[in-house]
Amino acid sequence: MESLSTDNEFENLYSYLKKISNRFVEEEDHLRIVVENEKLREVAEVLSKTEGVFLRTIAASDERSVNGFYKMYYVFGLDRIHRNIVVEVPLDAENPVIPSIADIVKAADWYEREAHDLIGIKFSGRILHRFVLPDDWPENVYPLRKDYTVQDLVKLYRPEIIAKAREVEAEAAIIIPIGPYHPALHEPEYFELYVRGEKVVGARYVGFMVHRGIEKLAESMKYDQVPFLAERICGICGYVHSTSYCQAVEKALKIHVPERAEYIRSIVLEIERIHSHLLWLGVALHLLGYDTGFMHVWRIREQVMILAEMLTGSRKTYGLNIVGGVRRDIDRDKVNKCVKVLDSIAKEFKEFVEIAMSVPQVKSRLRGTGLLPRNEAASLSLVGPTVRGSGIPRDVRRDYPYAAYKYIDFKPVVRTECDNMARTEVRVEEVFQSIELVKNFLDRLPGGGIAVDSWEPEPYRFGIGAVEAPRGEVIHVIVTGRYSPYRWRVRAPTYQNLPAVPIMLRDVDLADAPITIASIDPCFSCTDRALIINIEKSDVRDVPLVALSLKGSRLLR
Amino acid sequence: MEIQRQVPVEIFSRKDLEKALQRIKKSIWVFHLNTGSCNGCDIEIIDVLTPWFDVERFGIKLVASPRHADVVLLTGPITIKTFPRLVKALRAVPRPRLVLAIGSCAVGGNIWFNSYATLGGFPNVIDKLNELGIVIDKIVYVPGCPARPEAIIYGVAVMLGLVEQKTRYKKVKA
Amino acid sequence: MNLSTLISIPISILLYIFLPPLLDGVERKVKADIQSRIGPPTILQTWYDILKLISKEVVLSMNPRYVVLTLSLSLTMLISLAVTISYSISLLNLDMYIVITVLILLLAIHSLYLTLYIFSSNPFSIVGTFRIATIDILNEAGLVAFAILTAVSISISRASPRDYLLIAIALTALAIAVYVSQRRLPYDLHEAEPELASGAIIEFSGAVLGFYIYSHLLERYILASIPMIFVAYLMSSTLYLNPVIAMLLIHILASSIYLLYAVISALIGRSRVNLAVKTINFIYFLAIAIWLGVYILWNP
Amino acid sequence: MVKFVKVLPIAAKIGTVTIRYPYAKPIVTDSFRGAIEVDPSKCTGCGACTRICPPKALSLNIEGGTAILRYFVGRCIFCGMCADICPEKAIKITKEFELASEQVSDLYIDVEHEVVTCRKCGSKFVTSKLLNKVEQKLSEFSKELLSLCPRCRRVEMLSKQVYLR
Repeated sequence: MESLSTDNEFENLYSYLKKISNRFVEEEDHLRIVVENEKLREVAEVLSKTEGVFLRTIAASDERSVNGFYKMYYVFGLDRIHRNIVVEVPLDAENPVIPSIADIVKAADWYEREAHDLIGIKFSGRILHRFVLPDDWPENVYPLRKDYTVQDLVKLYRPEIIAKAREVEAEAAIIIPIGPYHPALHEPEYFELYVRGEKVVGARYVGFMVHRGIEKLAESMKYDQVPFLAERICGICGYVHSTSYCQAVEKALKIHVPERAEYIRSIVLEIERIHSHLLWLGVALHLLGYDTGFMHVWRIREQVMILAEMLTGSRKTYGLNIVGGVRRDIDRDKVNKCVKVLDSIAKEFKEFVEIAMSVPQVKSRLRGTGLLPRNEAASLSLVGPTVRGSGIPRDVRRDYPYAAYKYIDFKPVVRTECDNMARTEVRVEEVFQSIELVKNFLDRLPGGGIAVDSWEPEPYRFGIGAVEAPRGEVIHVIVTGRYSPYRWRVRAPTYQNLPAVPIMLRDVDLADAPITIASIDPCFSCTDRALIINIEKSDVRDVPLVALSLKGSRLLR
Repeated sequence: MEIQRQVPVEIFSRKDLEKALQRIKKSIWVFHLNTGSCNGCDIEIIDVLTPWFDVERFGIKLVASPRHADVVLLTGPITIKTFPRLVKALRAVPRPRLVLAIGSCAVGGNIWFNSYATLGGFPNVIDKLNELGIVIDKIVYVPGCPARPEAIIYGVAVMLGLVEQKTRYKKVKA
Repeated sequence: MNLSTLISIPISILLYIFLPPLLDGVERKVKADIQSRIGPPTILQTWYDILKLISKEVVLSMNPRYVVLTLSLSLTMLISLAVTISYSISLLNLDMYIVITVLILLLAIHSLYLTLYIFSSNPFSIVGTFRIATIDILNEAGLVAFAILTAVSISISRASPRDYLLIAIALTALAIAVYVSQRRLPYDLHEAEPELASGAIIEFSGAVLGFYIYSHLLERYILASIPMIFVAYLMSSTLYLNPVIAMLLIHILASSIYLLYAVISALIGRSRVNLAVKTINFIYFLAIAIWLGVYILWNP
Repeated sequence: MVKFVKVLPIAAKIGTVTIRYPYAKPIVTDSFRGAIEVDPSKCTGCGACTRICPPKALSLNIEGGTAILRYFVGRCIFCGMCADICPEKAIKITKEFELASEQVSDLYIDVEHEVVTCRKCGSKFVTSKLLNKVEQKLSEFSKELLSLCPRCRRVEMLSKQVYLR
């Protein structure tokens, strides 16, 4: 890691920040400063102008019962020096108003909408409406405020459901449900595409169907139960979420995880990446109509699932993490089996991916479609293969090393073509890279325990846990409580990447829209754990013709 | 224009239903409905279509429109926001209307059974569906988190009567 | 007309009626093999599917009169096509009138399908209809042109190697046009594109869907047998065969070309409308250019 | 140019990979966690598992004259935390996954425990097995106190202290 003094720009930034507020805490991985309400916009401006700084997440928290005010945490990442800057803004308990920074930092848009809906923070300079929650959710009831328990909330909104169902039916009786139950649906989310002829001229994301109130539920659960909740944020990359949660708690409470556990976590994370990328490639080939490719990629993938089950006890890598370590060890036998299977996967996949990429339709429909220019990718603070396909080497594994990535040399896969093909190639390449990484980790697996014996929770500590998920960076911010997390904020990669979709869809053919949307590998169950809607009303539009969902399931013909 | 039913609900008798079930045995078209699941079960559903499990060997085919479907594969705890859409999709399924509730979410609400944003599984909404005039002719519950591909196949087999269901309510004295 | 010809016509018509779903079953088996899996339990699977669909409740969002009318019309026309082709291959005689009747019936069926799709109020259906109309207009021109080109090549043929080459070129081009017309990958745009779900047929259910699928398969098989009219004639001019055996041989040939198409469609992905138009245009002009080139440059 | 045809030799080489479940064995590895099994002879009804269970698939309720440890497999997430925490090692993780059922009620398993009645207020507060266990461990503890429910016990202790003073 470079030291601070070698980097003049960042030194200036640091001294500026320390000047603006005398209340700051410096920790191993972040600098936390408390900024007054009025100075927030100025700070945001300075930060957004600095090269290589991006907005990682924003968390709003109701801390009235602790210190008498609401609080906003803005987490900015400084890729080059591997540090975070956390800007804390306390807000008045009676009238929580904060200036909006969405016009300065584009990526802040959704976070502000969400904070407004779930906690009731008001943003001066923006008029926000109900997004996350149903339209007829009672006024002035904000689920993430501490005034309500989970049980209270259940009683609040049940009775009108049937009326609502009747209403929805009445509005479109003639047409097959296009909405979230779009026939090709895989997940109950959809994009409304505005088309002129066969060209897409605008897109609108309509989400929030998978909002399950996870962050609120965690407040009623014990520390050791939350990893199981976190895993179920997403069925594809669940392990990423539980690792991220555990790391956040471990950072906050300064728990030192045994080295062996760190290695095991990294191994499972990489296995998850292999399975997720193979899954994505299969679905992408299916979207391109190449079903034989889909079948063969999934045939290869199935071996990874067996590996995952062997290592974790569940096909979906569920149930391995606890705070302070992992629950299962990897013995010699499993190591050997892993290496053997991974070798055969690498061979089979190499052989097959070349064939799949030579199919004329696959080639012609991936190349040159869904362009995402580098500067747009940078300004939207995108993450994961999406941003790496646009030439920016952002990768948490290298930038903010965690688990066993600390001990190895690592180079992210980057492509500069900015199109769907670039993003596909990044993922294909990462499969091979991950296989190498797992083998490397298995080789170096150190001895020792796999979990700390015991640890004591301490209330009101702040921690950040970030993990590079298959889709990009997952970041969990935690404020600890006495028995369970006081505030737990999850930010999934799709949340950050979705605003890029309207840009990528500009002037794309309708037929290529699904693969373009899929090229960010969206995962809505991640995104909607607390949810969003995006109304980009910038483009020209004709009649909304097609609402479209992803990962189509018309598989067998 | 309005939906025109050539076979109104009333005259769809028990006997017709059994006959139709017999025919369906050889060719089952399924429609996949996600009501807010974590994607785990959904991926396993796709997995059963792919070479290792290949449910086409039972004549099962995944279709894209609820109008073509015989069986609805339902995953997820049914979030409040998806319920109206669930009703709409189920109504579009012609009788006999069969549902395979897959995964702990759809069966018992899983970890979010008491969350403010979900209805906690399919058993909780059956009454509401009946109230809205939607009759479900047969339901099979497939627990699992996620339900592994074999478990889904087993669920289909139970639905078709190929195998006898194994689980029974048990009460043991300690 | 002798007795064996008389017998061969009804047999051929029966084959036309019962074979297509069976062939689809075989196709699904073949595809499954290419994809390393088992596939449907028997080749009768498509028959089971259709029979089940017919027994199911019909939920329609459009006026059933349109649907029933168009479906029954197209089925009637398909059967008459089957009759015409059976007659033609049993006679082992190349009659220009028959070729033209077949083509006219085919075009009529295609436009009937278009009306069927467009009656649906579903936006997916409408987009699907526009796509298939684009492909159809282009491809029907090709289909007609190459059918006539083949007929012309055969009629001017004086059994020289150049003439056989001309026939081969025209027949290959016709086979490609037939392939596109069968609405297979990469050109199955009418019900394709996951974002369009089942496209044009999204609103059909029960018996309507069953009859639609049946008529679609029947049309596919009839299309596959169009080049066989010419093959049959060529066969009859070179060797003498009993009409029943000749008819069976032709059905076997049509089935094998059908399965060849199935294998090809399992190997490639789906095109996009503008790409499809480009490729089809390119192939057709290339075929015509080659044919003309051979005709003009190679002077025996 | 026609490289994509090469998928045919690959398919020919691999053949069919399909596992003919349910007519053949499923691919379940040794580490797979399926439904749990409660050994009624070992279970004392202490309720440790019900407190750790993330989705609350295990519950301990006193209904009528008995305490019922209810396992609802339909909500179980198969994490195995209950087996880790069980002090009696009465919970075993099996490889059972064939749980499909036509009735939700078939997905419940109840373990019935006898309950001790508080000798003072008559409320039912603990299973007799657990009480026996505690008795064995804390022999010096007076039996009188043990057969009281937590509230009565507190009252009793306080009154004793008062008395002693």
